Amino acid sequence: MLTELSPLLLPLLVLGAALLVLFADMALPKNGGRHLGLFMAIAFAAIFGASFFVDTAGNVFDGVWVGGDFTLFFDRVFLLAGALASLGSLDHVARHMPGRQGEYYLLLACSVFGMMLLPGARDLVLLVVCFELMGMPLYLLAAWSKTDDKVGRGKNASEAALKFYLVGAVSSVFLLLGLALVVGMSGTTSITALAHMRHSALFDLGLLTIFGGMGFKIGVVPFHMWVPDTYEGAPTPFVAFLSVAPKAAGFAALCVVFLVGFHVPSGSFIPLLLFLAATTMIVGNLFALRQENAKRLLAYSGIAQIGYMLLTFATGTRMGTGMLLFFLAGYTVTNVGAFMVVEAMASGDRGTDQIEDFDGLYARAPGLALAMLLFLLSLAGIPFAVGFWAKLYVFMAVWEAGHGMLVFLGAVLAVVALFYYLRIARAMYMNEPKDATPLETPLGVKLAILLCLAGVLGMGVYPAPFLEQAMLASRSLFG
Amino acid sequence: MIDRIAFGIVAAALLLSALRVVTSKNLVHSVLWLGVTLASTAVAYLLLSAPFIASIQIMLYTGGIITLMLFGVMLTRRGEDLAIPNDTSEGGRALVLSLATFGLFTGAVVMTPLPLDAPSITVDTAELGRQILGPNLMAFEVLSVLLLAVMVGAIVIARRRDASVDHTAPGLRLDTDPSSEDGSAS
Amino acid sequence: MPLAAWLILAAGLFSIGLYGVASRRGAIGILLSVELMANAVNLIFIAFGRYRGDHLGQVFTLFAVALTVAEVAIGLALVILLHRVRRSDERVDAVRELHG
Amino acid sequence: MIPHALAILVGAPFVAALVLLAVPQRLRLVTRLVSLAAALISAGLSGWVAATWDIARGGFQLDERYTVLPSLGIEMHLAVDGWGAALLVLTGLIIVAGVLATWTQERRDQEFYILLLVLVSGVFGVFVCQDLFIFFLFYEIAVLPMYILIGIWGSQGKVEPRGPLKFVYEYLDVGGREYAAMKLTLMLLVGSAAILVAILALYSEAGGTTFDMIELGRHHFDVDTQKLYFPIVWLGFGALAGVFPFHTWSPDGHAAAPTAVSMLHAGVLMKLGAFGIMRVGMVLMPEGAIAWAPVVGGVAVINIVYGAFGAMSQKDLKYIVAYSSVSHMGVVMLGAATMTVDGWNGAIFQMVAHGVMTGLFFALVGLVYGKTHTRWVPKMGGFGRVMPGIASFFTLACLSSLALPGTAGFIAELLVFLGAWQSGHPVWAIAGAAGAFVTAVYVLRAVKSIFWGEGPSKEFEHLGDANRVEWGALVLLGAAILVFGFWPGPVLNLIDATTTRLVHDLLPLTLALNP
Amino acid sequence: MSLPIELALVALFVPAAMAVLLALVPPLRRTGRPAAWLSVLAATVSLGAAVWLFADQLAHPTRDLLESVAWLPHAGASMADVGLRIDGISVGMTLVVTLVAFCVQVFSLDYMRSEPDADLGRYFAYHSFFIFSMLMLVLAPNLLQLFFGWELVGLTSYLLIGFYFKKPSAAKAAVKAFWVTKLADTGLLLALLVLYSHTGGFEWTSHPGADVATLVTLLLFVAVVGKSAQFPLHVWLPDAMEGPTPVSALLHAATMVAAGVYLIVRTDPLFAQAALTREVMVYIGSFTAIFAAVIACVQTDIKKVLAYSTCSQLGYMVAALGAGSVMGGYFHLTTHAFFKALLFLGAGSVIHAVHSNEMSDMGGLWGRMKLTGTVFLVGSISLAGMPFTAGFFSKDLILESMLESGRLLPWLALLGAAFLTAFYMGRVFFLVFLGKRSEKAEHAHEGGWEMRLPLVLLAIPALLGGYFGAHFAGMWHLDYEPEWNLQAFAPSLVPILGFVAAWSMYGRGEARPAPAMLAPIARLARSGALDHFYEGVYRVLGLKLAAAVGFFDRYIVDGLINLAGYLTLTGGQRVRRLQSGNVRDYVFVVAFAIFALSAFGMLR
Repeated sequence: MLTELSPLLLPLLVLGAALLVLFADMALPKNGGRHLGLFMAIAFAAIFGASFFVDTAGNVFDGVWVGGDFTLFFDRVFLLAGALASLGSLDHVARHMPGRQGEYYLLLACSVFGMMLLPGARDLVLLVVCFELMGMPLYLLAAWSKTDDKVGRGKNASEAALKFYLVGAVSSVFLLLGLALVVGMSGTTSITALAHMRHSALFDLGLLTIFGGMGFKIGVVPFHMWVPDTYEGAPTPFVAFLSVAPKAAGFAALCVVFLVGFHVPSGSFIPLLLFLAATTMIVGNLFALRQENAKRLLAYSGIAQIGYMLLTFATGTRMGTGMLLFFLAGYTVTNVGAFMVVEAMASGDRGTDQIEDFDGLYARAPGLALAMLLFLLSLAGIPFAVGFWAKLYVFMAVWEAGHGMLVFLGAVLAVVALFYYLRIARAMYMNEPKDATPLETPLGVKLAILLCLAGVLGMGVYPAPFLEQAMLASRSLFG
Repeated sequence: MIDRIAFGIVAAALLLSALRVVTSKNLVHSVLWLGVTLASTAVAYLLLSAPFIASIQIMLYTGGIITLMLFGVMLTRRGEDLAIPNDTSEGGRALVLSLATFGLFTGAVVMTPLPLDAPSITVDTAELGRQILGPNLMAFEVLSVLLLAVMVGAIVIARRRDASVDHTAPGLRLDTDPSSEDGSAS
Repeated sequence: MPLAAWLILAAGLFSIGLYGVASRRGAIGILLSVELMANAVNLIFIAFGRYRGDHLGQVFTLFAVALTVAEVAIGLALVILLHRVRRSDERVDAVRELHG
Repeated sequence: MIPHALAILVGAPFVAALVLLAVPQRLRLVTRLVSLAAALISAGLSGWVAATWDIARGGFQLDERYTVLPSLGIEMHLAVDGWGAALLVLTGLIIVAGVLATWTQERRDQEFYILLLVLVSGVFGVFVCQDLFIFFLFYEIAVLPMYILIGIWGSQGKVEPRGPLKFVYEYLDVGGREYAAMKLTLMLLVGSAAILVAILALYSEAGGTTFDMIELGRHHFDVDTQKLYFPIVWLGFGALAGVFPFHTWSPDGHAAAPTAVSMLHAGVLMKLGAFGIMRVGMVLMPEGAIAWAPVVGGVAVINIVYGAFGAMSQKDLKYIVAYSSVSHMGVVMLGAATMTVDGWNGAIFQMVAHGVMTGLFFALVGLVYGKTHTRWVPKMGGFGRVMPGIASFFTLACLSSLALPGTAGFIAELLVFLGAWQSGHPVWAIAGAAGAFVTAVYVLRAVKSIFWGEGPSKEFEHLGDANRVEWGALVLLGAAILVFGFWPGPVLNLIDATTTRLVHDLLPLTLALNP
Repeated sequence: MSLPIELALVALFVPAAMAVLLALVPPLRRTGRPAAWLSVLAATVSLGAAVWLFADQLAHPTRDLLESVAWLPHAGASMADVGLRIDGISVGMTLVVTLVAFCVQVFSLDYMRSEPDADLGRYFAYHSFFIFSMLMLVLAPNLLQLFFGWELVGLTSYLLIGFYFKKPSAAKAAVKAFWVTKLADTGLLLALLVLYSHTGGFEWTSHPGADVATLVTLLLFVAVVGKSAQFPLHVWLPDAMEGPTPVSALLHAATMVAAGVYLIVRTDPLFAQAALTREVMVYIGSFTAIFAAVIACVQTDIKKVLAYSTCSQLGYMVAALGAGSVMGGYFHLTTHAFFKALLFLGAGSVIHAVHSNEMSDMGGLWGRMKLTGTVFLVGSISLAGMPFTAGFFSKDLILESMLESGRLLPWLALLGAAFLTAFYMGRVFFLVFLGKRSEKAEHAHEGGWEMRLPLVLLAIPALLGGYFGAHFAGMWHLDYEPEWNLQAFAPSLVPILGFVAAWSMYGRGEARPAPAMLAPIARLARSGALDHFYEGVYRVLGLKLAAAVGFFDRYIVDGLINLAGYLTLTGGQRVRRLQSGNVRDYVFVVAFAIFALSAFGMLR
C-alpha cells in the first residue's frame, strides 16, 4: 500500500506537517504559535529539499493521479512559495493575529496540499476537489486579520476576503456547471480519455465554462477584478503567496485539463485565448500606470504578467509549456520578493504601503531598496534578472508559434510596464525620505527576501539548469 | 404519461420556488423558499431514479443549508423582528444576463443530439458506494481534508472574541515570544 | 421524457439563480442564489447520469454537494466577520473602500 | 599576448563596481581611485588591443568563448574586428576623461561611480561581443543605468508650454530631470523591443541554432526577410543613434544628464546605435540595407541639416551641444548609408571623432555649468578672460565639430562625403557640406557669445579656469582630436581593414541590385 | 631625403614646433617677450631655410621634387598622401611667405610692445602657426593637403582678426571673416569630392575631361573668390582690418589672401582645361579691380584704403590668370606681397605714432617720420606701377596679356583701376605725410629699430623686385621677357596721371571730398549695401529658419511623442474608474464574461 503511494510522498508529507501543526496547536501553550510558523517554514523547506532525492514517478489509484517531472516541478514551486510565505508571515501573523497562528499555517499547508495534488490529477472529480481544496482556505486566509486595527487592516481584510469569496463562489459554480456538461456528454471523468471525445455544442459550452471558472483563479481579464482589491486588502505576506502559488496551480490545472484533456489550443479557440492574453496584458499595464498603492500596483502588474503566461499557454506546444513553467518559477521568486519588501516597509503598525512611502528608501534601508529594485527590474524583464529570460523565452515560444505581432505587443507593453516599475524605483532612489529613521526589517521577512533575491539573480545569471527542468517537466506532461 | 405530469409538477414547483427565492423581499422567506426548491429537487432526483442522492438532498443538504442560512441570518440580523429586508437592485442587467445565459444554454441543448428516453438500467446504491471507495477514494480523502480545513478556518474567522495586541510589540526576532495573546486555539 | 427537458429545466433554475446573484444586494441573498445555481448543476449531473445509466452523475453530485456546503460555511463565516467588523448591514455593494 | 584580455577589458569596470559596493561611503578618494583604476585598466587594454590587432590578418581576432546557454546556442563569444578596436579606444578615452571630469562630483558619489562603471562595461561589451544575444544584453546594460544616473544627478530644466500641443506640455513636466530620464529610457527601450524582435527573427530564420553573429553572417537570409527586418533594426538601433524623428530624447536627455553621463552617452552610447545598425543591420542583411539605403541616407541628411538648425535655434548651451550630436550622428548614418569603403570608414571614424569631440564638449559645458550654474548662453559672455583654458579647448571642440582640417572631424566628414558622392548621391554630399557650414555658423556664434566680447558680468568675474584633474580630461580629449586629425592613419587602418573586407563581400550585391 | 626636402621640412616645422611649444607650455607663453623672441627666432630659421632653398632652386631651375608619405588609408592602399612638392612655384612662394612673415614678426616686436605678456605670447604663437599652415598650403603636393593648409590659414586669420576678442567689433569681424571664407571653402571641398570621384585622386595634374574640369575649377574658383576677397565675397576683408596692423600686412595683404591666386597658379593644369571658368575669372577679377579701387578712393581709414586696394590688386591677378597669363598673375602676386606688406607696415608705423587709423588725424608727418615716409612712398609708387618699380613690371605684364587676349572691356577696367590706384595712393600719401599736422601727429616719431628694419627690408624688393621677373619666370617654367619698347611704357602714363590728379586735389594735404564723378559709387560703397544684403540673408535663412526648426522640433516632433505618453497616462487614470470597488459589478462581469466567452466560442 505505502509503496504504491510513493509518488504521493511529497503531498502526503505536507499533509502530515499540516496535521502536526493542527494537533500541536491544540497541545502547545498559548504562545507557541510562532514556533508553529517556524516549523511550517522548515517543513516546507525540508520537503522541498527532499523533492530532490525521492522518485515520484508513477501513478496511483489506477491512473487517477500521475506523478512525474511535471508534478515535481510544480510541487517544488508550491513548496518554495509555501516556505517563503510562512517565513515572511512569522512576524506579521504573530503581530496581528496572535490568537490564530496555528490555524493560519494549517490552512496555508492545506492549500499547498491541494495545489500539489493538482498537476497530477487525471480525474475530473479529483481535480475539482483539489482545486477547491486549494481555493477555499485562501478565502479564509484573506480575511485573516484582527478586527480592531488602527489602520483598518481588519476592515480591508474582510472586504478583500468578501470580494474574493463572492467572485470565487460564482466562478466555482460555473466550473461545476462546465464539468457537469463535459462529464455528462462524455460519460467519463478520466481526463486522458477526454482527449478523444467528439465535440458537440454542450460539450464546448462546458469546456468554455470550465475555462471561465479556472480563469478566475489565475485572474485573467475579465475575471481579474477581485485581484487588486484583494491584494490591497489582504495581509501582505499572504498576498505574496496568493499572488504566485494559486496562479501556478491554476495554470497547472489549465495545462492538465486543456493540454492533456481536450486538445484545445490545437482546436478552435486559440484566437480566443490570444485575445484574452492580449487584453490581460494591456489592461494590467494600463491600470497599473497611475496606481498610488504599491500592493495594488503589483496586483495589476501581476495581471499583466499573467497575460504573458496565458500567451505562452496559448501556444500549446511542448516548448511553450516549458517556457510557461520557467516563467512561473521566475515569477514566483520575483513577486514573492517584491511583496515581501512591501511587507518589510509596512511592517510595524503604520501599515504604509503607498508608493510615496517608498520615498528615500535607499537611505532608510539600502539593502531593501536594492532588493526591491532588482525585483522590479526582474518584473520588467531586464537582463540578469530572471524576469528577462522568462519574457525572452515567452517571446521565443510565441514567435515559434507564429504570433509575431503579439511578441511585438508584449515587448512594447513591457516598456510601458517599466514606466510604473520605475515610479517605485524613483521613489526609492530619487526622492528624499520624509523621516530618515532607518527601517528595521523582521528577520523572517529579511530571510525570505534574501532567498528570493538569490533565486532572481541565480536564475537570472544562469538560467540553463532551471530551463532544462522546465523542459523536462513539459515533456513529461506531453508524454 | 405519468412521468410527464410528474415532471411538469416538479418543474413548476422548482421554478416557482426558485423565483420566490430571488424575488422575495424578506430574507427569511427567501431561505424558506430555498428549502422548498431543494426539497422539490429531491423529488426530481427520485423521478430520475436516484433515491440515495435524493435522501442525501433532503437530510444533509436541505437541512444543513437551511440551518446554516438561518444561523447566518440570525447572527447578522438587525432588530428583533424576523422581517429582514432582502432588497434587490440592478434588476435590469441581471435579467438580461440570466435570459442571455438561459438562451445560450437552451440553444446548446437544442443543438446537441440527446437521448430521448432513459435506459431501463439504473444504478443501485451499493454500486455507488463501490465507486466512491474505489476510483474516487483519493478524491474522497482530499475532500475530507478540505472539510476539516474549512471547518477550522470558518470557526476561527467567525469566532467572536478576537486577539487584541499591544502595538508596541518589538517582536522582530524569532526567539522572542509574540506579545500578549488571548483566545485559545480552536 | 427527453433529457433535453431536464436540462432546460436545470438551465431555467440556473438562470434564475444567476438573476438572483446579479440582483441581490445582500451577501446572504447572493449566497441563496448561488445555492440555486449549484442545485441546478447537481440536477444536470443526475439527469445525465440517469440517461447514460451510469454512476458518474451521482458520484459527482455527492462531491458537489459537499463542496457547496463547505462553500456556504465559508460564506456565512465571512458574512458574520464582515458584520462584526463593519457594524453595518451585510449589503455588499456598500463594501467598497478598495477600488480604482 | 594577454590571456582573456577582452573578458578583463569588459569585466574590469563591472568588478570595480562590485568592489565599490564594499567600499565605505566616506572614503571618497578611494572610490574615485578605484573607478579611475578600472577605467585605466580597460582603456589600457583597449589601447593594447588596438595596437596588437593585426591589420594584415584582418577579420576577427582575440577570440574568447564562454558558454552560457548551449541549449539555445547562446555563448559569450568575444572578439574584435577593426571597427571594434577603434571604438574600444574611443570608449577608453571617454571613460577615463569622464571619471576625471567628475572628480569633484559630491552628492552620492559612490552610487554614481558604480552605475557609471556598470554602464561602461556594457558599452565595452557591445563592441567586443560577437554573439548577437549577449550583444543585446550588453546593449541593455549600457542603456539602463542612464535612468537613475540622470534621475538622481541630472540638472533640472523647464520648457514652457507652447504650440498646438500646449496641454500636453502643461500635463508633463517637459524638460524636467525625471521627465528626461524617463523619456530617454522608454524611447530607447521601445527601440530595443524592436531590436529584440528582429534578433529573434534572424535567429529563427537562421535555423534557431546559434546567435553567433559570425555564423549568422555566413547564413544568407532570404531577401524579403531582409527587406522586412532591416528597417526594424534600423529604427530600433536608430532610436539610440538619434535618427530623426526618434532623436527627441537626446536633447532633453543630454541636457539633463550630469557631465560624465553626457560625455559617455553622447560620446559613446549613441555610437552603439549606429554601430548596431551597421553591424547587425547592414552586415547581416546587406540586401535589405541596400534596398533601404536611399531612405536611410535621406533621413541621415535630414538629421545633419535639421540638427544643425536645431542647434542654432537653442540658447541653452547643453541643448546646443546635444543638437549638434544629433546633427553629427546624421553624418555617421550618412556614411553608413553609402555602403562604400570610404563611407563606412568615414562613418566609423566619425563615431570616434564625434565621440571624442562631444565628450570634450560636454566636459567643458559641465565645467562652465559647474562654475556658473547656468546653461543660458545669453547670460554668458567674455568668459575667455576668466577661463582662457576652457575657452581654447571649447574652440578646439568647435573646430572639430565644423570639420576643420587638422581635427578628427574633418577626416570623418571628408570620407563620408566622398562615400556619398561615389554612391551616386551627390545631393547627400552637398547637403552634408551645407550642414557643416551651418555648424560653423552656430558653433562660432556660441564661442563668440560665451567667451568673446565684453564681460564677464559682475557675478562671473571671480570665476576661475579648470583645475588640475579636469585639465587631465581636457588635454586627453583635445590631444586625441588633434592626433586623429593630423595623423588618422593608425586608427583608420584598423577601420579600413575591416571595412574593405565587408564592402568587398557586398560588392556583388551592390552591382546586382543597382547596376 | 634630399637637401631641398630637408630645407623645406625645416622651414615648415620649426615654426610649427614653436607654435606647439608655446601652445602646450602656458608658462612660457605667458612670459611674453621671450616667447616673442623665440617665435621670431623660428621665423628667422624658417626664412634662412627658405632663402637657401630658393638659391638652390635657382641653381637647378628645372628641378621638380615630390616627397610624400601615405596619409589617408583606403582599401588597404592610400587614397591621399601628405608630402612636399618642391618646384619653382612653391619655392618662390615659400620665400615670399617666410620673408614677409619674418619682417612682420620683427615689426610686431615693437608694434605690440604695449600688449600684456600673455596676449603677446598668444599673438606670436599664432604667427608661428601661420607660417606652418601657409607653407603647408604652399608646399602641398595635392589638392587635399592644399585644402588642409587653406583651412588652417583661414583659422589663423580668424584667430588673429579676433586677437582683441574683448572688442565686440573685432569679435564680429573675426567670425564674419570665418563664415564668409568657410562658405566659399565649401566650394573647394565639393571640388575635392568631384575630383576624387572622377579621378580617384586629388591631383591637379589629372585630366578628368573638360566638363568635370570646368565644374571642378568653378568650384575651386568659388573658394578663391572667398579667400582672395573677390566681388561679391570681398566684404570680410575690410572688416578684417580690426586685427592688429602687422596681421593685416601679413595675412590680409601679402600672403593669406593671395592663397587664392596661388591656388589657381598651382592648379593651372586644371584651369587650362576649363575655358568657361577662365572667362568668369576675367570678368570677376577685372570688375573687382576697378570696383574696389573706386571704393578705396573714398575711404578715410588708412587701413581700409589699403584693404580695398588689396581687393583690387587681387582682382588684377585673378583677371590675369583668367586671361591665361599665369606669369602675370603670379608675378604680380609676388611683387604685390612685398609692396603691400611694406605699405601696411608703413601705415602701421604711422598708426603706432598717432594712435589712430583716421587719415584726418595724420598729416604732415614727413618731417617727423622721414624713413616711414620714404618707404611708404616707395610702396605707393610700386603699387601704382610707376615705371621701373616692381609693380610696374607685373602690372604692365597683366595689362599686356589682357590686351593680347583681346578682351577690351576688362582691359579698360584694369587700366582705369591702374589710374585709380595711383590716385588713391597719392591721396593717402599726400594726406598723411604732407599738409599741416593734426594735434595727434604732433608727438609722432619713428618706432624702434624692430619697426624700421622690416620697412627697409621690404622696401628693397618692393622697388627692385621687378627686375628678377625673368629669373622667376625661368624658375617657374613660364615664358616672360620684358621688352623695353615704347609701347610697353604706354600704360605707365596712367599712374602718372593718377598721381597728378591726386596732387592736384590733395597736394596741399587738406582732405577734400572725393571727385564728384565717383560720388554715387562711393556712397553706394560706403552704404555697404552688400553687407546689409548678407545680413538679411543670415537673419532670414539662418536665425529665422533655425527658430522655426527649433519650434517644430520642440513642439511638433517631440510634441507627438509627448502626446503618446500623455494619452497613455491619462488613459491609465481614466480607466481606473472601471474598477468600481463594488463586488456586485465584479460578479456580474465574471458571469457575463463567461456567457460572452461561451457564446463567442460556440458561434465560431
